[in-house]
Amino acid sequence: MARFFHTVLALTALTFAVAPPAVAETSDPVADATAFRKYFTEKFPQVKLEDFVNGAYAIDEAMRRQWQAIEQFPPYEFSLETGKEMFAQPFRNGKHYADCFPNGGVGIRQDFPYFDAKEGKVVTLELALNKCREANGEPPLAYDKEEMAALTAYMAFTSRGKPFDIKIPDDPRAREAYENGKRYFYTRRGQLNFSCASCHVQTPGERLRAEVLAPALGILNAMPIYRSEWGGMGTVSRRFITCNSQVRGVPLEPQAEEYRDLEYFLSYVSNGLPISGPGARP
Amino acid sequence: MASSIRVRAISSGDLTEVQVLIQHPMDSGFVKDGKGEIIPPHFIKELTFEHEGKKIFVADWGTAISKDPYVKFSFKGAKKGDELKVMWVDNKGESDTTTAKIQ
Amino acid sequence: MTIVYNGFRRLILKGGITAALTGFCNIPLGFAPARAAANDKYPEGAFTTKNQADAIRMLYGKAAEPSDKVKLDAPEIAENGAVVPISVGADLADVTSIALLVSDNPNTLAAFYKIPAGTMPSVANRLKMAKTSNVTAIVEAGGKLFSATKEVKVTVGGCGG
Amino acid sequence: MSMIQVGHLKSTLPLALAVLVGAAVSAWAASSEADFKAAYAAAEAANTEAGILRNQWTVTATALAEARKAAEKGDFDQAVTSSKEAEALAKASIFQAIQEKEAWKALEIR
Repeated sequence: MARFFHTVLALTALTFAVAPPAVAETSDPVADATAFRKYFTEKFPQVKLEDFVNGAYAIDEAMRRQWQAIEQFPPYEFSLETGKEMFAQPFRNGKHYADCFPNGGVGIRQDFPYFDAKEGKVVTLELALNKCREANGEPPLAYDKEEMAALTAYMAFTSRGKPFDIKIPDDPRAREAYENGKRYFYTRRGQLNFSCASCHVQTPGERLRAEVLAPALGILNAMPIYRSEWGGMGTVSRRFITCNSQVRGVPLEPQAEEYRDLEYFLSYVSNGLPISGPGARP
Repeated sequence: MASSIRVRAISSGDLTEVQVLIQHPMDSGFVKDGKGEIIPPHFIKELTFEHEGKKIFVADWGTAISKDPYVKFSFKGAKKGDELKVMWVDNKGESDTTTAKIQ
Repeated sequence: MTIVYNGFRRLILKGGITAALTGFCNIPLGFAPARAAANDKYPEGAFTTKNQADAIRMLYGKAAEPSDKVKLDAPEIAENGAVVPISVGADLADVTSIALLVSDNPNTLAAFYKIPAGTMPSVANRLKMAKTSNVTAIVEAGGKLFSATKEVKVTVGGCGG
Repeated sequence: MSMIQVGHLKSTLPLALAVLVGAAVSAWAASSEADFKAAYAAAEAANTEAGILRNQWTVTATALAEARKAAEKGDFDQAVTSSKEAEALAKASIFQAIQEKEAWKALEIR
């Protein structure tokens, strides 16, 4: 019966959430990114722009101290080392991950996701890694598991400090992917009727249970992350999936088009902020 | 196989600061897995540090040490280039040893 | 600030990998030095006791006195009970051991550190905390016991440490 | 349930509430296996539709599982109640998805 009551609550909340009809317009990604950055820098005037990549630790001093204690010898170090070994290990055909990427895969994290004109879709780093494996006759890795996290951890690590450089080519399909990602970010879902923005735009810095919510600006720069709550590493895919379940929404399949578009949007609006992954988070 | 032990030992003046991180599940025996079955305890009980054959720090650990445990301490009497031996043994009798150079 | 910090992290990782290269796996511990004193034995009983006073008695055979010479650094609110960074230091001479206890964990004793002469009376580690609880540090110095206690709030429990 | 009917939900909260009240009231009378099957099919259909909208709720799946479990035990009163609850939840998730087609813009940073 408790859930029955919740249903009524959820419906009531939905009714009150009815917004005045918004004017339909095509958005301007450059203006979006400027507004996004302005929103967060005005909300947290004491936080330096490049420090937003450290999530809640940029905002909460007590948490920052715990984090710094943990960063003295970060728990993602083992994963990072595994990732480095995996990256160097040749496939059975003798080729390497390095052969699939520009610059041998080193220092390129900031260029992902990108819009692939040939396929007409957004390609994330995780997707590119599995495409590379499949092109070389290897089975794909699970998107939400530790091996994928280890590989992306290593690739992020070699890119630390490089600013996100996401491009939206002059292609209506790329623009549409960006728009879809933006819509996904702001759309309320799950029984709790939360959007990504409910937590990471409207209430960052506040506590949800014990966790201090991270601002959306720079949130993907730290990926993948070691979460104490998981006792292990998680990819962008894993983070999106858990966010969905936490608001009691059924997650989409990893690397679903919606998730890739969301990553495209979120990365784009954090352009200029440095890659800081792998990160450690509660 | 890579060691389960990562050591950072940095000498500064007379003092050497030692930090280690060990890859170990540190299962307490109080946690259930996805199927609702208790994960049996599996944790490091003793961690020993030796410098020139002398024990300089011994940690006795129970079940409340975090997964992938970390410890930091400092000691006197070592210099750069000296070797530091680190060894652990857990409740199942498994163990690992490594030797690190003080930097 | 951040640039310096990133550089710092990059540096320390390199250190970790270098040290790792010298590692060996699963070499049995057959060579424990003969110097072993009575208190070198793993205090099995103290580690499996629920009650804090009992654990302290089993460990030392006496009780500890609160002292401001024991410096216990623990967060007021743990960001996650699974990993709570805690450190202890002491302004005391002749320190021979440091113990850490979490009063409301299933087993109260978390760690017992033996401090030989020449080793600083200071240690940092990461503990699991099942719920909000007092954390107590006990420093043994010159045969006497001194303690400090601090409450750590835990809202996301650390799996029943 | 068709998309057209869902369209009504968007503008009429009372209808959504009526579904819920119906769920509560139906538990008063003893239910048969046929009642369960009908209620369950309706709930599943609504949840499938939520799936097409890419907006299912985890709690709907939980209520559906509870309904199946109760039916297996022969407790059809409970099975019907859980099915109706699942249906109400699924409909609420459909309502949410349709609502958000425009409402999301209210949250946008500009």
